[in-house]
Amino acid sequence: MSMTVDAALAARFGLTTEEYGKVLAIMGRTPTLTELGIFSVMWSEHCSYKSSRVHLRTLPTKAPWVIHGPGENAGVVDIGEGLAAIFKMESHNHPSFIEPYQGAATGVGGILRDVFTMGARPVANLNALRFGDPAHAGTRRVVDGVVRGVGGYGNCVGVPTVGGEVNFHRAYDGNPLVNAMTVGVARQDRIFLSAAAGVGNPVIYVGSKTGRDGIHGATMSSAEFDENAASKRPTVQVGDPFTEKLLIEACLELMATDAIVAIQDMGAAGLTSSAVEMAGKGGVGIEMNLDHVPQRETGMTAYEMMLSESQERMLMVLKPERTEAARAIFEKWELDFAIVGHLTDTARITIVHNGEVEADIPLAPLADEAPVYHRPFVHTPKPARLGAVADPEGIEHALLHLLACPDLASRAWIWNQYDSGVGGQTARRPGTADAAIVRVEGTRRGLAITTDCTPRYCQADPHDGAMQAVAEAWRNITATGARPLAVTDNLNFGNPEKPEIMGQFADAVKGMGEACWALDFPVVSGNVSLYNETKHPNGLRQSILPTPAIGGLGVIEDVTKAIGYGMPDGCDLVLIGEI
Amino acid sequence: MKAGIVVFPGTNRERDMAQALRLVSGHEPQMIWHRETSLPSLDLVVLPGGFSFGDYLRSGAMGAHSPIMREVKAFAERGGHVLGVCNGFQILTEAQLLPGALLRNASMRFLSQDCFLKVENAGTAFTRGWSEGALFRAPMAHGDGNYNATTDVLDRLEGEGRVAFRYADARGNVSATDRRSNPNGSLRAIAGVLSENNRVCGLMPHPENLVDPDLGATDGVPLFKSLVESLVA
Amino acid sequence: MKVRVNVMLKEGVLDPQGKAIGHALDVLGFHGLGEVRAGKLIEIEVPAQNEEAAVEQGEAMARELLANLVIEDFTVEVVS
Amino acid sequence: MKVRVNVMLKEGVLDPQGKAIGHALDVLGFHGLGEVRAGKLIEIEVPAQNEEAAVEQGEAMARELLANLVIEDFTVEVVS
Ligand SMILES: Nc1ncnc2c1ncn2[C@@H]1O[C@H](COP(=O)(O)OP(=O)(O)O)[C@@H](O)[C@H]1O
Repeated sequence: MSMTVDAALAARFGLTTEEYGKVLAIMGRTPTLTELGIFSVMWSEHCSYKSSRVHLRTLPTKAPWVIHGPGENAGVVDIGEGLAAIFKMESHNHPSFIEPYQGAATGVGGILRDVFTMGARPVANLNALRFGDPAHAGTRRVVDGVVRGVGGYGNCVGVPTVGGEVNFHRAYDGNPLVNAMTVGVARQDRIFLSAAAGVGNPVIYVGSKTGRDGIHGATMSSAEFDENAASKRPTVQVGDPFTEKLLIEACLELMATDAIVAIQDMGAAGLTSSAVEMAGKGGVGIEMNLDHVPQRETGMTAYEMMLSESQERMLMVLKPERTEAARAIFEKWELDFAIVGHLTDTARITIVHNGEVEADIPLAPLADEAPVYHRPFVHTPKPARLGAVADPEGIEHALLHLLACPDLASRAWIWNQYDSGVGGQTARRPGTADAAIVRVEGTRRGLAITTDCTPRYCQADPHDGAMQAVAEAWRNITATGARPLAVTDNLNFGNPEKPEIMGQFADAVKGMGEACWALDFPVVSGNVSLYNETKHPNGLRQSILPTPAIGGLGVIEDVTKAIGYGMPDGCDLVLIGEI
Repeated sequence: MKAGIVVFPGTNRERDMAQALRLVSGHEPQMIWHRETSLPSLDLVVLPGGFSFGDYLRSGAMGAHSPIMREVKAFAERGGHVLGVCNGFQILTEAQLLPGALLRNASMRFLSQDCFLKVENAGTAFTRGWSEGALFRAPMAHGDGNYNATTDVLDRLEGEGRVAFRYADARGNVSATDRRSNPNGSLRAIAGVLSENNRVCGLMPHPENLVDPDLGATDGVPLFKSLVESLVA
Repeated sequence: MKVRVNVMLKEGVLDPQGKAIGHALDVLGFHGLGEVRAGKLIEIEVPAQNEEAAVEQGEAMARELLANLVIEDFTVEVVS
Repeated sequence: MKVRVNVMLKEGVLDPQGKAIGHALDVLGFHGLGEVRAGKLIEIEVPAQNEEAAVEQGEAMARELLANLVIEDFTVEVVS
């Protein structure tokens, strides 16, 4: 494709005419290709939350036990004894449709980095999955690949996968949902943030080398799926859990020292978003020379390096006098370590490659003038009340029918492929309690963790369905004897430019917020995935069911008191609540 | 008992193993980095589970070539006790400290589930805490646990009492062809084997994950109790 | 007839296996190696009358199952 | 020079992967297949002056690391 920078290329990068106009105004000239790439990923739905931000602002995010709410790489809550749980959920929906194994695997890798980048050792993974109709031709491939991918990555890095959920519905035939959640534990006095500081401090790149993986992944994951999805395939990223494991250990080893000023993983839009966010949050400038970036392929351009989504990489700002000690740690773990730039007082991001300035953008307008949309929406009509339910088959048949239905049948075939015990702290594994329980190493406390959402409730009534998802997460935690603390979420919806989809989104966020307020169960992190729909060959676009997945976390002071759902002989069954 | 745990890049059950050794022996084990070229004075060397070097070529193949393995071999030749669990077992076979090889599970899938092990030889430092034929539960978590060796080797192992553990069902019945009790497809349902001098032992399942009463089960304790009783000088 | 299907990751796709193997070989003393790439091979007895048909069958199987064309390339050869 | 090391399970060692692939191919409609065996191939750029030396290097690497001779056989060929 032609790479001359103009409105047409901007449109192909996913920027609207108005957005491109803003770019021109900020730059005062035609941007370079690399600059256009940076704007397009930073202003993508994925990175800028431009359709969702106005709604997300309404969610409760504070409580006395919340240490960091949304805005950091993951949410942080106080779990007692000077410790904190750090957790978040993130989607990898589109990549998992294109290449189920690698899509799911790199999804797990990405959420792990969000958590250990803050200083936490990851102690639990969960996965909330939605697949197409089991009878649909493509479903088997996706289910098999996704489950293998989640397991392949999590098992190798040695983080136990302790829970999750699975639904099947034809609305997900061409657009499965893979939402991965990681929980980590850190000392409260050793939590690492991403705001850079200290003009002149070195900017360090660590981890794997950069290749041409997933260029424009961030804009692609915001673009609707269509039958051309196949042609986007070369952008698939391959995960390397072994390198991630080394990265976890090396980062935690470095974090035990006082070398780090700021740290950020390279997620969607890799170097671009990590550099922009670190410098932007810290109110400083950043200059990077891409000649120093460890590269896997030859002849990479600045544009390619800035947009690459190669996995298992991190960017850090170090105290200059600690740089060599840090290098020794990364060399011990046989990871790349390169000084790629330094902080400046220009409040700009400046990218140099082969002696040329390839990008030079003022950071404040890049962030402040990012588009925010109040998209029009219409509410989902309230469903009619259910009348009397006919009983055509008798209660025994109905029960068998329910037990055999894909949404209720045993999930053992999934969790038997996930190592749920590694780490030696798993007190309640999948299939044994309403929430998984993982003991906090060195204490008697446990974390109770669950993911919940019933998409067909949300389809019928997005507001009440989302409330119900929060309430279910809360109930699952309390049912084990733990005290619910906070939630993370993964809001998966269709195309926000359609008023009825935007209505689902707005109402679901409202319902979630109301439930969280009522239960004192704040939202401390989350992720939004929009444009989840499939274009069929006949031109019809089908949206997924509205799926606001909730990840809940609670704490129990003594794991030996945790309650599961196995019923020992000789017990009585008691029903509590209204019938 | 002075125990050392070898840590390879990609090892991930070293903390589990340390917790078990600490709990049962009361002593903190030493962590030994794979690039070390000498071992401290130890009663027991443990190779824990994980994915050494990603297990990208064959499970345990690259780990077996790490510098520390020369020392582990010398330690074994001097009559030292070596325990390999899961990836540790795979490394011991790749390093030819134990016979046979561990192939991909017959189901071609990673298996994470509880299994039952039958103690076939209760006369070793690893097993004397059990009686012969005892049955215990242990979680397995592996993709390559399908024990394989030539018929000659298998016959020899059996003849010399070097099959330490076999997979069994909850009542103790052993059947190599029963995929429920022997899910990875191991020949003769072998789950763990011993070296000629009975001082090197490898097994696939994870007794170290069942030692803490606070986590609900203690089925793996006898392994560590046996070692402590045998090796405390 | 027996065909062999060789499956390799596409150029440019990260090959963690090849990377790790190359590294291990270097540690073992095989220095100066260039790129190392890992792949799969599958040998199949096919019911074909001639080489052409055998290769065609091999290719069809590779496309349908043996190779993941999103990230992998394949070649087919007759071995006997 | 580039060598290719082909690693296969020895005759007589059960090959669960080959068996699974054969079964999957049959389900996909490829009937009448005989034995299916799965192996690995590793391509390596070696610093050799001639084919003989390249093959020798490939064999040394196979013996040391790439193949587990307890269960696997290998062959080495020069590919370019
Ligand atoms: N994708 C998955 N990964 C791991 N565990 C899962 C997954 N899906 C379901 N589970 C586990 O299976 C059990 C039953 O799941 P589910 O029917 O959703 O439970 P509930 O309705 O009690 O929340 C739970 O322990 C859950 O964590």
